[in-house]
Amino acid sequence: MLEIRIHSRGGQGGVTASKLLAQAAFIEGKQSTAFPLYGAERRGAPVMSFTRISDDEIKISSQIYNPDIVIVLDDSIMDLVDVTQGLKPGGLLVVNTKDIDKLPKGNFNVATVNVTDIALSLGLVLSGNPILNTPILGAMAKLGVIKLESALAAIKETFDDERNVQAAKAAYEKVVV
Amino acid sequence: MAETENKPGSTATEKSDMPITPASKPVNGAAGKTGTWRTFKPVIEKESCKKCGLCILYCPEACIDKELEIDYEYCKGCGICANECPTKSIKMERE
Amino acid sequence: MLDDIPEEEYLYKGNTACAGCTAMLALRYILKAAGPNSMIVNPACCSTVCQGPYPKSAYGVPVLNIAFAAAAATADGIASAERNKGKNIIVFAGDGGTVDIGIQALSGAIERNANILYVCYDNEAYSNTGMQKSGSTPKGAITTTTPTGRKDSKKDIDFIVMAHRPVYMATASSAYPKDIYKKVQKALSIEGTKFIHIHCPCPSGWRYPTERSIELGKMAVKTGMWFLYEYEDGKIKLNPPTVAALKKPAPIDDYIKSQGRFKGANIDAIRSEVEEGIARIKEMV
Amino acid sequence: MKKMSTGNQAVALAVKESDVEVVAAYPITPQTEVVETIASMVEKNTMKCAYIRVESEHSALAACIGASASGARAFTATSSHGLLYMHEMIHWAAGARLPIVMANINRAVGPAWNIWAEHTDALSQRDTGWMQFYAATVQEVYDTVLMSYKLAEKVYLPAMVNLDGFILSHSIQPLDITDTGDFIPPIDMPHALNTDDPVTYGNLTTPADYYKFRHMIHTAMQRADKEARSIEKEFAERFGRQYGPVMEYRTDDAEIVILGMGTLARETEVAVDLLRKEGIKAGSIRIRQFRPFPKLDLDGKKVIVFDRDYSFGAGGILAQEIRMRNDVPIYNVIAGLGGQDVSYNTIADIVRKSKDEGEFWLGVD
Repeated sequence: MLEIRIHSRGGQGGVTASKLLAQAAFIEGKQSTAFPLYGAERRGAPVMSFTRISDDEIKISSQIYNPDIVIVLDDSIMDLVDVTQGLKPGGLLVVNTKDIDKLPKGNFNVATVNVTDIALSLGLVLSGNPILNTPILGAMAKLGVIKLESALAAIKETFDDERNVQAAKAAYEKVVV
Repeated sequence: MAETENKPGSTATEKSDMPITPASKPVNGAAGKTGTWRTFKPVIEKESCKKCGLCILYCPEACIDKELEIDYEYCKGCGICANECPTKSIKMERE
Repeated sequence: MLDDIPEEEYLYKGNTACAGCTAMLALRYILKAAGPNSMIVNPACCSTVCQGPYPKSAYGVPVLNIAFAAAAATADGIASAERNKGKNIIVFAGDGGTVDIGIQALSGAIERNANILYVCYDNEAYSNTGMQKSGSTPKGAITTTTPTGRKDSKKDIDFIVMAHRPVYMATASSAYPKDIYKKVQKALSIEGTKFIHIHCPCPSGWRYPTERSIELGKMAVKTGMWFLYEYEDGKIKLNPPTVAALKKPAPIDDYIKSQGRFKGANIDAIRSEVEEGIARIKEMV
Repeated sequence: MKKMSTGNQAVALAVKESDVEVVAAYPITPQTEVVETIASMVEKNTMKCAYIRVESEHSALAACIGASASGARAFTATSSHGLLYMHEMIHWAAGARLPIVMANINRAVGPAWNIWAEHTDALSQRDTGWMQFYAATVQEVYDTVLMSYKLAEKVYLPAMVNLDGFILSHSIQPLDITDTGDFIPPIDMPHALNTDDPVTYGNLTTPADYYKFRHMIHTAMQRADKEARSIEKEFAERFGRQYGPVMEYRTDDAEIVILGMGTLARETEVAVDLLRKEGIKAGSIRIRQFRPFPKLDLDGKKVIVFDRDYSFGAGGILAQEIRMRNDVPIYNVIAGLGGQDVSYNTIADIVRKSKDEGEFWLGVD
């Protein structure tokens, strides 16, 4: 089973990203589930959401304490939260950042992608927030978590705006490992 | 069971002649013969009566019919008819 | 003899109501106007008992008894079902169930313009439970929970209802049964939430002899203690007895002195309350 | 058709599939997505029903009672305080023998304000005459709503379908949106309001008769237990998904059985696998049907009951229910209150350290 934990701020689309990942895996015929750790948070507060992907039935609905992958949609969260806590040795940390020097180091791999720039360049903005969930899906496809076509299919099923697909494709190309 | 099935609210599966929830049929005398509640009974003097119908109109029990016959089985003896009669043709008599 | 009012009775004889009960008189004419294609929703109130106990009922149309606060919403539920389109769904509720505990559901139903007729028969107290003060109890009246007479003023449910801008609203009195009949007929011809508020003198609670029920109902109108009017298209139209009463209101003294519930009451205080009420309704017209 | 769905959306889709005529509901976290999804389907004309946007939960169930009393299929959904605000009407619906189905998204009760999962809300309605089911997957939520309508309309008792707030209501999982065809027959209510037969319902009923009606609710509940089994059997034959009053896992040779309800009890199966690898003969029983309460065979086994609820001055509610019918010592674990996260690792650890009898509060003891 692959366990993914996403750190974001309320309004950035972390919860939707977790669901899009699960949906893409579902399209590939896998078992998947996704859920947010809801607080009574409003926009801007740190939020965690989780995705589990497996070939077998998933019976677990508790939070993910030892993720295989951690996604950070907002690098400023790293000042508040130890995002790599519990990350499995040899796991993967994916961060939306333009400041590669800021990244934590440890027994895990790191990938970066600036999905904020991708969203802004395409004008993908909702209520003042750049939309990060659809481009990050493209990045996850590049990193082999899901296939690009299933990522794009999940996005198309969820959103009408074609720019979301463009954003995912752009992020697919721009991931730095 | 046919009778059971016809009962409002009853079901064949209940195997009972009772409905499954209190279901009551409309009848005169839901509270029994309410005429027994009376201390005084209204009596219409047909001679002076102008047949204006106000007693019929105001009877809360609908106990006076269009022939001005009073249903003493159910009349509770409130006396509204006597009080409202413009020709004072209804007298309240001690039972 | 009753003009064009049908002879059919849907209120059966021998019900459990007290002798001289004007709520049953009002219901008699509501049902005559509504006819057999009607259903009654009945929250806790005198009418709950008046039906008589299981397995008998004095009511000749289908009745759904429901909890105290729930009448308007329950009626909306019936009216909303596709299968009940074209049927008259009528709430028959007392003042406590309307003015106090049921006001939230009533407010919601009017806001949604639920296709129901809500009738509040108002005997100005919780009469069913032995005469406790309700929001509708007039100033000065003795009830078991205001044993020295009510000190504050009653809640004006009519103005509250009108603030919702219902499609039709009317006040009525059990002393004017033909007026009730007409208003119910008119209300049922209109789609949406209709509200009729009927003043119903209560011999047991107000402590007056049973035969005076109609007389006292008329006195309330003639003194300006109760108004008869209709509200439609955002306007109040006073009915003739109230037009006459507002020109020259009858003194309240007889009305007050006829009732045991006002024993020892300050008539001047009640009089100024009535005068204020008259001034308010005049402003609205 | 298979798609990813939240627990809440599954409720709404099952209500649509059940051809509900009247929905009356009031929004409350975490149930809101149920009413939003229904509202959206109604306004887009993909679902045909009257949708009453009531001003309170008391009115929500009152409106359902009105609709159901006139023979219409009715639905509402709520949670926590909303359920408690309905309490009076919850009794009324059962006493009036109305086959209303309600989804309750289990949530803790204040104070303090807490929007997360707990079962105390629904369990405090256990004595009302409603059937109660607790689902553990999105698919089970959907299937249980469908089966509940068929069952409720067979025995004329209302049914409450429970799902854990957020943990299940907001999780997305694969859902087979099954076209159930004629699985739920048209509603047949002999005690429906009918202008051709002017009957008064629920009028004053004296001590001479009242208890008879209560007894009929009792016998209907007993019948519901049998009917539920035959409905589950038909459902499995037609749609391939099998349910029962309890869902057992590796209990055949188990020396320890772990009981619970909802998502926690499903996660327990993962804990059971862990314990088995260590040589501990554990098994789990997930109580799916809480009312009518199922018969359990626990003799000779060590019994551990997880309660996501509590009755102050008494103990875990599920443990009490089991204790009442089974003469066995129980180790009662109070875990998951107000959304406290309980993982399979935690469950396994509690089982490893468990005593034969007693009470244990996770995070406190």
